Amino acid sequence: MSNEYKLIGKDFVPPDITGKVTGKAKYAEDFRADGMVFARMYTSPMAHGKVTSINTEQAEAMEGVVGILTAEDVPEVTAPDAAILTNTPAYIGDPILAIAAETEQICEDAMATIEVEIEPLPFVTDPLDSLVDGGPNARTEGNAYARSREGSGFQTIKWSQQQVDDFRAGKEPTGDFVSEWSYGDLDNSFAEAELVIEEPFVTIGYAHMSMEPRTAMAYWQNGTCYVHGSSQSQSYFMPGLARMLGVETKDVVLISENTGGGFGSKIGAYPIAALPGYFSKKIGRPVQLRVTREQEYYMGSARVGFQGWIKMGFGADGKITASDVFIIEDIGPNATGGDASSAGGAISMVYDPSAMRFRGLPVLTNTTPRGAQRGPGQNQIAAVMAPIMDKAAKVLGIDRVEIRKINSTNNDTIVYADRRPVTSAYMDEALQQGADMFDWQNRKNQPKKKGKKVRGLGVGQGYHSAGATGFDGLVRLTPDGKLHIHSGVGNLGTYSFASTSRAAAEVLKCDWERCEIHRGNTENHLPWSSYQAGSVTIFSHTRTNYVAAMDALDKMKRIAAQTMGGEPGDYDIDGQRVFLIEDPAQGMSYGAIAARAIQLGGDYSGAVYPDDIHEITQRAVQNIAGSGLIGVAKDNLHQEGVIPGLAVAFCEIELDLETGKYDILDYVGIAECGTVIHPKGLAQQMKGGAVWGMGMAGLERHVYDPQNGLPANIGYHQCGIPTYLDVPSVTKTDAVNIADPQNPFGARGIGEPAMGCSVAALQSAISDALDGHIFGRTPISPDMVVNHVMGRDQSFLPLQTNNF
Amino acid sequence: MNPQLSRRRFIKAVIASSVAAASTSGINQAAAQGNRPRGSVERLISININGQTRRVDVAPQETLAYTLRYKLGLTGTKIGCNRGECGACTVLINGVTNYSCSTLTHSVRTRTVRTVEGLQAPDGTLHPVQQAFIDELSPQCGFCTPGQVMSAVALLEETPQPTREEARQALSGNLCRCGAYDHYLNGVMRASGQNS
Amino acid sequence: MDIATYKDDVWGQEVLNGVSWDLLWLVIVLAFIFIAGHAIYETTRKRAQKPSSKGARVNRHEAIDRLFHWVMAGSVFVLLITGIFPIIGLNFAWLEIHWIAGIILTIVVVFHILRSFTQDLSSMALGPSDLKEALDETVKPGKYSPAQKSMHMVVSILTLLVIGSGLIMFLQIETPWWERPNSLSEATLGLVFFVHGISTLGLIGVICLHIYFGLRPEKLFYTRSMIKGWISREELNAHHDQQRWNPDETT
Amino acid sequence: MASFDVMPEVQLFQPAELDDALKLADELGSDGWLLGGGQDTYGWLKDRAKQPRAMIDLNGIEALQGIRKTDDGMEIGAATILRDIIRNEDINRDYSLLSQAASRVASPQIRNVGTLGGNLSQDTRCWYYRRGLDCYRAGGNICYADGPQSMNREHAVIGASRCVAVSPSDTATALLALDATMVAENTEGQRVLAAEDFFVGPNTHITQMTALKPGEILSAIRIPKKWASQRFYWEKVADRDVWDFALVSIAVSMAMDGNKIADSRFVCGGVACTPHRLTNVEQAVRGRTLSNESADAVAPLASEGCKPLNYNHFKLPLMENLVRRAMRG
Repeated sequence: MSNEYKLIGKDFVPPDITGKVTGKAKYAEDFRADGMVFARMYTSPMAHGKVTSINTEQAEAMEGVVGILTAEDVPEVTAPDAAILTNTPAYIGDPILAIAAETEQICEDAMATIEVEIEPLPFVTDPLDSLVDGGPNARTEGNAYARSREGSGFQTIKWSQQQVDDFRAGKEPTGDFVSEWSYGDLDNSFAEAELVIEEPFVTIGYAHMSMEPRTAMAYWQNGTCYVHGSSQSQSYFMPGLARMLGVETKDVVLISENTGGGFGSKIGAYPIAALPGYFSKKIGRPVQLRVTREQEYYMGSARVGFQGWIKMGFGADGKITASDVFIIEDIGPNATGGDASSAGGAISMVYDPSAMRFRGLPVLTNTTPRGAQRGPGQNQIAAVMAPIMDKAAKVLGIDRVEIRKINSTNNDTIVYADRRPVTSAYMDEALQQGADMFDWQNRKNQPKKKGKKVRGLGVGQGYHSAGATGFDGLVRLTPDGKLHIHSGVGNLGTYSFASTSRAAAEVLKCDWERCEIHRGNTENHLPWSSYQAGSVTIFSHTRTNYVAAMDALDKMKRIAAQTMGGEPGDYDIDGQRVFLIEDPAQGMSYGAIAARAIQLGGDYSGAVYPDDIHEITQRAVQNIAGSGLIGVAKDNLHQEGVIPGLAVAFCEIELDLETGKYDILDYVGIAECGTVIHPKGLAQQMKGGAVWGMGMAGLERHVYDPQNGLPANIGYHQCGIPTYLDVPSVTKTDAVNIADPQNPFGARGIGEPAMGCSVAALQSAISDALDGHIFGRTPISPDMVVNHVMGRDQSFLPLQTNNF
Repeated sequence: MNPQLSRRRFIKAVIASSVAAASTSGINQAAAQGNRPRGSVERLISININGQTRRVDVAPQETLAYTLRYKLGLTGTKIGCNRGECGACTVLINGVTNYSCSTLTHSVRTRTVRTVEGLQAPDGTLHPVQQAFIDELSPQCGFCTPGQVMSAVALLEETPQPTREEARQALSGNLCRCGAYDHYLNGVMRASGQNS
Repeated sequence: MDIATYKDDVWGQEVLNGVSWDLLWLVIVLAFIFIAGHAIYETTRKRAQKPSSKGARVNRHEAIDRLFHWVMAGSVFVLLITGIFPIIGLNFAWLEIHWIAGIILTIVVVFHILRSFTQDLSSMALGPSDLKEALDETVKPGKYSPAQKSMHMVVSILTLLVIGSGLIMFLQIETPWWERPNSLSEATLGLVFFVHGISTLGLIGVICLHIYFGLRPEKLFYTRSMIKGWISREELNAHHDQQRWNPDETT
Repeated sequence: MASFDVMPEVQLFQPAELDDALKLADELGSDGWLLGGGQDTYGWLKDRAKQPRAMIDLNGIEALQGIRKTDDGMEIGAATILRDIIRNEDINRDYSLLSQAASRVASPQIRNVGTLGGNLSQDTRCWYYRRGLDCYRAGGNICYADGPQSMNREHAVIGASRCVAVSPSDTATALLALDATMVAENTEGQRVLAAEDFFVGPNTHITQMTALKPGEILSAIRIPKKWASQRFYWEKVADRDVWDFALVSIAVSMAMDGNKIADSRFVCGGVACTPHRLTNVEQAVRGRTLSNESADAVAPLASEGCKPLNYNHFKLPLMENLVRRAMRG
C-alpha cells in the first residue's frame, strides 16, 4: 500500500540535519543579542525551607554585575506549582534568585558572595516515609496531591506502621488512596482464575538529563518578548510561555530551531524559560540564562517513581482474567506526573484483562520535580509486567511469546475504564514478526549456562497512546511554484516536523525539492500544532498537513475551473500542475495558480480563513495572506477510540553470575505504528528507545540521602546514562507496517513504546537468566544480581525508593 | 502586506560576529594582569584553529570550549556538562580527541586545534564523516553530534578501515542521550567506505 | 588570629567547626613567656634555706593516689600526642590509641572523683580564704597551697570538659561496640569539637606550668612525693602549717 | 546554593624545567595545584570546592615525560599520558597488567590527556565529598557517607577510619601488584616510595590520598623487573563500561614455578581508601596451581576483615569472585 506513495514511507534528507553535522545548527545558547548579559541562578541548598533573609549587597556592588532577580520580581504561584523563583523552596535546587552580569564568570563570582538564610522545614525523599504515621510531609499543606477534573488539592494521608510494613512484605495495601477506577467483575474474575500472581514492585525515578543544559535568552522590543528557548514543542509552548510572562500569546516570539533533547521535559513552557523575560524587563538588556549541568539535573525534570502492588489472574489457557493494581507514585514537590493511572491504562491495553481495578496514591517528596518522561507510566508498568507474564507462562506451561499473543491487543480490543475501542492494533502480528526475526523458537532451545555465565531471553511489550487531533495545518503555494509547509511542531530530533510535512507534499504531488518547511520561529508564521511529545506528532500532523493540503488542493482546482472553465472536479494535479483530466495538456502550473490566488484574494490568498482555527494559526495566516495560495484547516477528520502506538522487543543477554553484569548480545525491536512514514526516522526512534530502556533497566535511578535530602547523582557520571559500551553495537528493528484506518496515511506514533518494549524485554531476560527470579525493581544493578546469586540480603528495604 | 520583510530583526548576528565584542571580559583581565605573578602566562596568545592562526585574549584559567564558543564564535562545539562527562565538546588537538571543556586554552598554544567548523572543504563539500552521518540519519537532537563527528574523524584518520567494534570503542567517550549510537556507528562504517 | 573555625553544614549554613589550632602556638608561646618571666623573678628573689629531705618522713600521697596521678599523666600525654601531632603535620594512625587512652583517663578520673569522697575534700577545696592566704607570706598552707589548689581546680574543670566533649565525640565514631550514629546536628557537633579543642589548649598551657613548677628546685620535693609518697619532716615544717595538715610519719 | 560552571580566576604557570616547577611548588605550597591532564582538576576548580591560587602545568616538562627501559625494569615519567602507556610495546609485552588497567580508565578522551601521575594522585569520588561538603576529608568533623541512612554503595569495606571513601585509581592497583615505586621530588631532593607507602589512608592522612607533601612533585614511576612478563589478571567491575569508577577491581601478578604459584600480588581497587592488598590470599596461593579447587579454597580469604556499610556488602562476594576468576587459570 505504501508503495503508492511518492514520499510517504521513503527516506529523505531532513532540512535540519546538515546543520547538525556541521555545527551550524543553532541552539538557544548559540545566540547573542546586542548588549546581552548572562544570568545564573542561586538555588536552594535545602530540601524544604523558608527563606528568611537574602543578602546580595556585596554582589550588587561588584563591577560587571547588572542586576539581581528575586521571587519578589516574578509572579507568585500557589503551591504545589513551580515558581520561576521562590522563597519557599521544596527541593534542593529550587531556584531562589538570579544574577545578571557581563560575563558568566562575574555572575559566578557574585554568586559566591550571596548569603541566603533559610529556615529548615520537614522533608522527605521516599513516599513511604511520608505515608507512615508520624512521617514528615513534603509540603506544609499536606503529603499527597490529587489532580483531577473534579478538583485538585492537597490531602494528608497516613498509613499505620503495620500497613506500611504489610505493604513492604508484599501484601495488598490496605491504606487510604486517592483515585480509583475499575471495570468488570473483579472478584468473580479472580475466582475464575487458574493462577493468581501477586507481586510488589518499585520503579525508581530518574532524571531526563537532556544533552543541552536548558537555555533561554530573552529581550523585549515594542512590547513583544523575544525568547530564544529550548523547547520540544513550538506553537504548543507559546500559550504557557505567554501566561508565565504575563502577556498575551501574540506578544511573544519563540525561537527554537533546535533543541538538545527533551524526552518529555520541555513539552510545554517551564518556569525558567520565562526567567530571562522578567530579568530583561527589569534591567533593560537582553538576558541569557544557561543552566549548569547540575541545575539541569535539579529542574530538568525526572520520571515519576512507583511503589506498588499488582495481582494478576490467569485462566488455564493463559488468558488474563483480572488485574488489580495499586500504585503509590512519587510526584516530587510540584505534584507533577499522573503516571500511575496511565500505567493502569497500559495494563488494560496491552494485557486486556476482562476485569480490572486501579487504585492510585500520588505522594509528594522533596526530590527533583517530576514530569512526563518517555512513556510516563506505560514504561514503568511495562518493566513490572514482563517478568510477571513470564512467571505465569512458566507455571501454566505456555511459551512466553505465546502467552503474550493470547492476550494481545487487536482491532476488537476494548480498553480503559470507559471501555473504548482502538483505532487499530496488531500486537499479535508484531509478536510474530519479532519472534521470527529474533528466531525465538530456536534460541529457546539453546543451552542456557556457559561456565559462570547464563543466557537469558527476554520479550517485552510497549504501549503509549499515539495521536491527538484538533490541531491546524497551514501550507502556502507561492508564485515561484514552491510549496511552503508551515509547521508549528518542535524540533526534538525525531525529524517528524519534516516527515509529517511530507504529507502535504504527498497530497499535492509536489517534488520534495520544491518544498520548503517553515518552522522554529514564531515569526515564520506557524500554525497551532501539537506538543511534540506523547508519540503524537506523526498521527496528528500527517492529518493536519493532509487537511491543509486538501484545502489547498480544493482551492487550486477551484482556481483552475474559474480560470480555464469547467468544474473543479474536472481537474487533477501532477508534476506541479493542475490540469484538465480530459485533456492533460490544458492546465496551469503551481506558480500560475499561486499568482492567480493572490489576485483573487478571499480564502484563496488567506484574506479569509476558517473561523475554527486557533488564534495562533489565525495570526500566521494574517501575516502571510496575499503571498500565495493558502491552504489552512483544522484537523476535523473523524477520530474515535484510542490510538495505540505499540512495540515489542526481543533480546538475549549473557549474565555473569559472578559480577552481576550482563551483555546484551542481540536486540530486535518491532514497531506497530501503522504505516511507516519515514523508515530511518522510525529506526532511530526504535533504537533510541531501546537505549533508553536499557538505561532504565539497569543503570539509571535517583539516589537521595534520606537523612539530609541530598541528591547523589547531580552529574552525568552519577546518573549512569548508557554509553556506547553499555548497549549492543547493533540493534535490529522493523515494523508491522499495517495502515491505521483513522489516519489518511495510516500512520500512528511510536517514540514511547520504543522504550517500553526495551525495558520490559531486559527485565524479562534478566528474570529468565536467573531462573524466573523477580526482583520487582528497576533498575537491576550488578550488586543486586550478585547479592541474589550469592543468597545474600539486598541492601535496601523492600519497596524503598530513591536509593541505591 | 508583505509578511517577510516588514519586521526588522533585533538580533544582528549570532556569536560569530561578536568576536570583537568579547571585550566584556576586560574586567577580570585588568585585575588579573595587574598582579600577575612572575612567570605566569601571558594573556594575549595565538592559537592555530582549523588551519588559521587566531589572536585572542585568554585568561589563564580559560578552557578551550569557552574560548571557542565565547571568544571565537565557534559554537559548533557544544558544552553539555562542562565536566568531561559527556563528550559534546570534543575537538581534535594535534589530531587527537580532547574534551575542550577540560582543556586549558593556554595548553594548546603550540598545537593545532580542529573543530567541527574546520571539516568542510573550502568549496563547502562535507567531510565524508559528515556526509555519512547525514546518509545514515545519525543525529537525533544533534547536540552531541559535533563531538561524535570529531571522534569519528580522529578514528578514521588513524584507522581508515576500522571494525565496528573499533569504532564503538573510539566513540565511547561521547554520550548520546537520544541513544543514536547504532546510527552513528553506521555512519562511521559508511564514511570508511565499508557497508554498515 | 581566630579562636574558632567555621564551616558550611550539609545545607550550606555556617556552623562552628572547632577550635582554631593556630591558638596552639599562642598557648605555647604564652606558657613559655610566663615560665621565663617566673624563672627570672625567682632567681632575683631571696629565699630561705632549702629544707633537708633527710631525717624523719611524713606521708603525703598514698600509693593509690600516686598511681592514679601517673596513670592520668600518662594517658593525658598519650592523648595530647595522638591528638595534637596529626594536627601539626606528624601523621600516624592515632584515633584508636586516642580513644583508648581517653577511656583510661575517664576511668581513672571517675575513680579519683569517687575516691575523693572518702578523703578530706576540704584540703583541696578552694575558698575565699585561699586568696588571703596567697597574698600573705606569713601564712603557711595546709596540705595544698592556694596555687596547688588553683592548679587542681583549673585542671579539673578542663579535664572534665575535655572528657565530656571527648565522650560525646567517642559516641559519634565507629567503635567495636557501635556504628557511627551521625546523630548530632552539625552545629552541636561543631560546639563539641570546639569545647574539646579549647579545653585541650587550656590543658596544654596548664600542663606546661605544672611540669615547670614540678621541676623547680624548691618544689622538686613535691614531685618526689608524687613518686615516692613522702616528704621530710623538715620540708613539712618549712612549707606547711601542721595545725592544718598533720600527716602520719612513715618509714 | 550557588551552582558554578566556569573556571574562576586562578593563575597558571607552565614551567618547561622540572627545577622551575619544583621552585613554584615550593613557593606556592598548598596554594599551588599540580596540573597533569587536569581531568580531576577542573571540576574541583569550577565547583570552587578547591580554591588554589595557581595551577602548575607539568605537561611542558620534558623530564616528566616518556617511557624508558632501565637496568631494573622500566621508568615512566609521571606526566606520560595513559594513551601512550596503552600503546607502548614494551609495557604491553612485559607489564600488560598496567596497560590493561590504563585502558579501562574513564573514556578515550580522558585517556588521551590523563597522565599516569594524575591518575595515581587523583582524589576520591565519594559523592558527598565531591559535592563540596565540609566533611572530614575537607577539614570538617563529620563523615556524611557513614551514617545510618547514608548512600554508600561505592564506599569502603575495609581500612576506613572516620572517612569511608575509596581509592578510584585503576592504574594504582596494577602498579601495587607490580611492586612499583614512586619517585617524589622537591627542591631539596628526591625520595623513592614503595607504591604501598605512596597511597595513604584516612587513619593517617584523612585529607590526602597520597603521601606527597605540599611542594612535592611525583616525577616518575618505576616498575621493577621482578614481575616482567609474568602471569597477570586484571578485571574491573563498574556500572557503566565507560567513565565509571570501579565498584571493585582486581590486579594480580603471579610468578609461576612450573604450574605452581611461587609468588603473587593480589590487589583490589574500590574497596578501601588505598589500593588494597590481599596479603592473606597471597600467602594462601603460594604453591597452589591455578584451578577451580584453588579458586574456591582461597576466594573466601579475599573479604576477610571487611566491614561493609549500609549499601556495599555486595563488594565482599564480588572481591571473592574476582579472586576466584584470577585463580581459575
